[in-house]
Amino acid sequence: TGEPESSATGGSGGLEKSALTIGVVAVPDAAPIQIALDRGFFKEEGLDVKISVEVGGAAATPKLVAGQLDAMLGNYVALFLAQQAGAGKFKVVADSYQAAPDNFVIMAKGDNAAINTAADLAGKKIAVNTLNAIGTLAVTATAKVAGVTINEKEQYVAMPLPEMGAALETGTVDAIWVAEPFISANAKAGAKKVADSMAGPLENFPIAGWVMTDKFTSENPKTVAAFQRALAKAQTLAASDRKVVEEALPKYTKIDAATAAVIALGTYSTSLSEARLQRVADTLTEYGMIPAGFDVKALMAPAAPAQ
Amino acid sequence: MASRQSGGRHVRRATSGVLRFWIVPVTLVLWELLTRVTESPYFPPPSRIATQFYDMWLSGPASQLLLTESALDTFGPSLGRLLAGWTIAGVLGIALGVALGRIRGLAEYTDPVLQFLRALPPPLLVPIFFVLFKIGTPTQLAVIVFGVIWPVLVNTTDGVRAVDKGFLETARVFQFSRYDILRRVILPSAMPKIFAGLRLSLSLALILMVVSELVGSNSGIGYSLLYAQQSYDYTGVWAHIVLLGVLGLLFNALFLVAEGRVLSWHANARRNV
Amino acid sequence: MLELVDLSHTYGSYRAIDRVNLKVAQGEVVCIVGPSGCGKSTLLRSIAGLIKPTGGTVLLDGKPVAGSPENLAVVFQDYSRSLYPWMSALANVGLPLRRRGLDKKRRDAAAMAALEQVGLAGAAAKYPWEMSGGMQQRVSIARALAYQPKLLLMDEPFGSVDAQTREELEDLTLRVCAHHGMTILLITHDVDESVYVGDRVVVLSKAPGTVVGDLPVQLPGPRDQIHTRELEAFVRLRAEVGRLVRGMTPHRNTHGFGVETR
Amino acid sequence: MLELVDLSHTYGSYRAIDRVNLKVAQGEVVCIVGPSGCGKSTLLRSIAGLIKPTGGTVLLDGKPVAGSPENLAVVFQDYSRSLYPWMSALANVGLPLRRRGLDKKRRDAAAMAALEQVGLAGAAAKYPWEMSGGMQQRVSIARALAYQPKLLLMDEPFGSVDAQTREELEDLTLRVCAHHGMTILLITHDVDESVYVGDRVVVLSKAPGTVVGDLPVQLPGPRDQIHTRELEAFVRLRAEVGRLVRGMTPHRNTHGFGVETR
Amino acid sequence: MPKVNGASLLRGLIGTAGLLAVLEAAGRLGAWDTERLPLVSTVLLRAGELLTDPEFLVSARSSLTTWALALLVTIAIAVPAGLLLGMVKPAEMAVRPLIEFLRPIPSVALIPLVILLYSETTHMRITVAVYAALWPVLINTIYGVRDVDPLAKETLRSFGFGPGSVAYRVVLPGAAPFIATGIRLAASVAIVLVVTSELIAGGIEGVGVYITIAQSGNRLDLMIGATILVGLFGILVNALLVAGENRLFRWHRARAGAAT
Ligand SMILES: Nc1ncnc2c1ncn2[C@@H]1O[C@H](COP(=O)(O)OP(=O)(O)OP(=O)(O)O)[C@@H](O)[C@H]1O
Ligand SMILES: Nc1ncnc2c1ncn2[C@@H]1O[C@H](COP(=O)(O)OP(=O)(O)OP(=O)(O)O)[C@@H](O)[C@H]1O
Ligand SMILES: [Mg+2]
Ligand SMILES: [Mg+2]
Repeated sequence: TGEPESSATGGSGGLEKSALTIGVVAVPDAAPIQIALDRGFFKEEGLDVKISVEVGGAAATPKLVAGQLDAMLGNYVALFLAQQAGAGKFKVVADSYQAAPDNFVIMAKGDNAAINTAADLAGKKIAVNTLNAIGTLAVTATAKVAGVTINEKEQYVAMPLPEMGAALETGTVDAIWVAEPFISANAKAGAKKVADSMAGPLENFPIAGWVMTDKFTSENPKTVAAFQRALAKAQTLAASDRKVVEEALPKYTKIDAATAAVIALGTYSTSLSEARLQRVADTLTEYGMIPAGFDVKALMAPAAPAQ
Repeated sequence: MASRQSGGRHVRRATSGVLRFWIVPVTLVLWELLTRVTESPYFPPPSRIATQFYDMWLSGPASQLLLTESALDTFGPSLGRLLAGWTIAGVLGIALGVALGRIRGLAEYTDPVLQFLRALPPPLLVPIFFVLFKIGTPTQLAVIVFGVIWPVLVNTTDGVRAVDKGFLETARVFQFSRYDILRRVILPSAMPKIFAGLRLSLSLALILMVVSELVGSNSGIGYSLLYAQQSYDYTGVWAHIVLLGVLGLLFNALFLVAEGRVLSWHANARRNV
Repeated sequence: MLELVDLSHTYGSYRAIDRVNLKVAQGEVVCIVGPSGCGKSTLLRSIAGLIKPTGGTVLLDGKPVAGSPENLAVVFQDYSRSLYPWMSALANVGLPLRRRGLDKKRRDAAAMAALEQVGLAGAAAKYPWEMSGGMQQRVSIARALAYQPKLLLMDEPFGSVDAQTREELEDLTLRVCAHHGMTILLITHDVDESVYVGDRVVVLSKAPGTVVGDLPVQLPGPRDQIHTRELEAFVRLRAEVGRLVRGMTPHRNTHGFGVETR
Repeated sequence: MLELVDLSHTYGSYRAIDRVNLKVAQGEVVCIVGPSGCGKSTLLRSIAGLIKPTGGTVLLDGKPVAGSPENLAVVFQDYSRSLYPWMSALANVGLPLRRRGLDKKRRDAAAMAALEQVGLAGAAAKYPWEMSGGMQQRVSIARALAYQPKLLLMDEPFGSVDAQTREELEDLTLRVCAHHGMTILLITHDVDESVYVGDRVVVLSKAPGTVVGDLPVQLPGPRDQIHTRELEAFVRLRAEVGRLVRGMTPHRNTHGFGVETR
Repeated sequence: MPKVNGASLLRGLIGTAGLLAVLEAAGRLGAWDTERLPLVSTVLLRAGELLTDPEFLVSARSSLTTWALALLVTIAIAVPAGLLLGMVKPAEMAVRPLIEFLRPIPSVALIPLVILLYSETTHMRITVAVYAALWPVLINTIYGVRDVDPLAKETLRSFGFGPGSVAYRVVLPGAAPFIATGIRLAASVAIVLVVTSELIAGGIEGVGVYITIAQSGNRLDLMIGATILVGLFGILVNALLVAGENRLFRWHRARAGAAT
């Protein structure tokens, strides 16, 4: 959105485009953008940034391609699959978030004696928020470590996070894969943790990064650089001070301050590394989600020149 | 003489068939050309969609009418729920619509609630249905019924209210029983409008079938569509779109046959001779 | 059997009939004549319980009626809107007979007989929209006669048929009515007809309609289209009714309507 | 001006009119009479181009017509259905005048004048459903007259009004017609009326209708409701037309209809 | 269309209040888990609060604008098309396969594809809403056109009016009650689809976006509160449309038998 503005407003000299619409999913991963907005990092770079709330990576990708979004916070699994499917040519302009323990948890009904560990997931119905994304990958990997092979088409059921509790309660599904604040909410309602899906093979797994189209990055190098610089400051702040994140969360989500103070947060990254992206590609290949030989380099945008 | 006549009729029927469906090949050719020129991965050419369609669903054995296992597994439950949902919505919608149209007090007491419900997006109701109806199929049926009942209800209510005064006065004067008034005066007279509603809701039922399978389901056409969508399999998505369109065509054709029978008086009475 | 006491009706602020008083005895045939728009149909609809008169009462066998009286049949002026287009002529005529508790076969037989009587045996399977105006009107008459009501209200029932058919229908109505002891209220524009058919002719004034004449018709013997109409009493009565109606026609002095021609 | 050559029409397999031949000269008033259901309305609708006759041709000024002829007005038998319920009487009458390229003011004035002529000046603002049957019929007549067509087709136009209004409308029609040189085809059930109004009376047989009589009406001087009807020529013609129509009525021998009464 | 007056309004309120009371009681008596589905009173309270929440109001205004535009576009397309298809039988026969093919395609399947056609989110939303709202108006218009009394059309034709005039002066008003029913259906379908497209495709503003955000915090009360306001808007729109119909179609009501 927004008509391209040729002249820059800030002092950074000739941005190709200064008004940006950034798509984010309302989860903790996106905190840096709110921080950057609040602290005026974008303004300093002459950028006028608007947040567009997205439901998920698969839905936001076409918007990026069509130009309704200039950048988005994309989860890597969805992004790699989209790139692989030829749904567009994308660039990761910055890394954002990686998993920490207990970020994403597999839960079951508290009084369900049949499911206690990941090994009990054989043949069970498991709710995830999106098919073919980080959720299915995490659950499949966790189960595999426990010696169980998940039949993706039979066992995974897609549903929005808030509805999973009721589905668990009524027996529509046997297990759910949830993040905060739903972990706390379900625990309160009597669900028990079965496994941390971000342990073992997925420990510290890269979750999300800031994505633009190849076309946009090549046509607007200065804008991209300005965006990267502003974001980098925010990422650093988020990585170093949990309080900053806790303050930002209630502003773009409905996670209240009290919840924000206690939930398990992942790690905010401060730099983009090809090795980390390669790890995502390797894992996806291992689970048959993309063929071997996926070109990670094609996804890498040049890092921002220091100002 | 007789045979020549019937031969002529065959020819005429064949030409009218051609005239009727000319738009199909024309659209297909245009579509193919357009997609081949633009070459967008999101808009594959229809020939490719057809191939995938065939591979997924139509390459089965002749004993299964060429349907593949996956087609049988996917279509069966979905279409079952669709027809069940549509039937329930049709019966409920007509019954409620007649009651609302004829019983003034009832309409006044319930109108706001109904108008309220009508404006609620079904996707937002799914969580509520989840809590109220528990598990799978009942929830899905509830979603379908809730989504498709409105055209029938609104059209029936309006149709029943609009019965010509002359017709009703005749019924009153001759003291028809309530049943006869309903069965032989009100319903036939409102039938054109009721059928408009039923026809609208039939294709809506296909849509709601898909919507109901997007959440909390791991089978059916809706799930299969979601899976294709979330795997960035755009040709697959299009195959589903085509499938829904073809099913819609099919249902509509059957529906029009039924309507032709019930409403033949109407078509003839309204024809300019 | 039927009594109207000070019957009035006002549409919005327009007064259509004004304190009409009328008594009709069991078995009587009363014809109502009056200028166009004087409230005849309004009167009939009030009796049939189709509109709630804004003043006065309708008594039937001494009891005030609310809603449509039992055992009533009506032939509407707008016959085309009172036949159901989704039913054949036979079904239209047979429908009210369901109230009589007849099974389908007997209903069809009775309906067929009635259609035959109005000369439509060949059109029983036709739908209303396949019939000419006069045929539709006759179906409507057949429906009323087949029902054998105690009270029959007819609003210009013979307006759309040729003279001969009209005479035959008049006779048919009188015959059926006498046979079953029906009471008839018949609205007509034809002064001749009113005198020929009626035991009494009631003349309404221009709108708002009130009763300005109530003439008993005393003609000797069974009526007959040719001889009755030649009777001196008939001619005299006809002239009298004609004078009364003419005196009441509104147009003459108000709009200069038709002035040139006379 | 108007010529029908072997005009036939068949509904499905039902033959309604059968090779009707008729010539009507410019300015002539031709009345058509015939038994109910004999195909009079069908004939009229064929001429108006509303149904495509299955056989024969309609020639207007020597040219075959397809569709509705120019400069035509029709008063339909089912007048209540031909008025638009969403328009007042004035608007209904004024609507066709748009074809005449008049602006709103002139249209309203012309419509109002026509309504006045039929005695409905006071009802101009009423909607059709607020009017009595006779009033609706008069609106329909006013609409046709206001349009001042060259050819006017009328299907039992005076059936729903009282005798006096009927006479006035007859005279009005003749007057307006003579003034504008209209040609009129008028269907009626009233033999008296056909002789009084027509320059010629055409008698149709029972269905399928064919022409069985075509009688020129030669009456002296301007017509007048009282004197004309007393003329010996009038009485003789009336009797002749009556005989022709009666001879053609189908019911007598086929269904035993009305046998008892005579 | 019952006439709207004080008494009928009151009855509507009584009916609504009664239902709400029953639901509240059911919730309190434990008919469902109030953790998962809040009490009616809680939700109503939230809905009330939302009306003063500037964040929600901005979203509501955006959705409203989108809805109004979508409804206008729908009417502008569907009514003329319906008139044409209803009056010209060969045209209807020719495009029927296309229409029947397109009608059952769900917007959820189309949204990702429609997104690609627009660089403006609002345009995408309008397209999605129009796509779904079109059909009720179109189908009802076609049926309405067929229901017009042929004699009414013949009358005008006999006066020498062409097909255009007949369409405009007789068919349109004659079919108007049917069309109005279609528009009333379309109005709520458009509400549903504007919100759905916001829910599915996200965006900067919109009630659906607000609900997505509420979802992120597991705030069922806010989600349902916003949903309730959507429904209330539906009541309002319907009431306005019915009032409009009552004014416009007095003739239609007069000819129709009143409800008993
Ligand atoms: N639409 C139709 N379909 C089939 N048959 C029809 C149709 N319209 C008329 N008919 C038949 O054609 C015949 C002639 O009808 P038409 O309306 O022309 O008669 P008419 O002379 O005008 O009679 P009336 O004086 O009663 O109005 C009738 O027997 C009627 O049943
Ligand atoms: N629904 C209505 N609303 C308003 N006015 C009406 C309504 N129905 C009838 N009227 C008026 O009441 C008066 C009497 O109408 P009514 O139909 O009773 O006349 P009528 O005597 O039957 O006339 P006709 O012989 O022409 O049928 C007329 O002036 C008419 O305009
Ligand atoms: Mg009357
Ligand atoms: Mg006729």
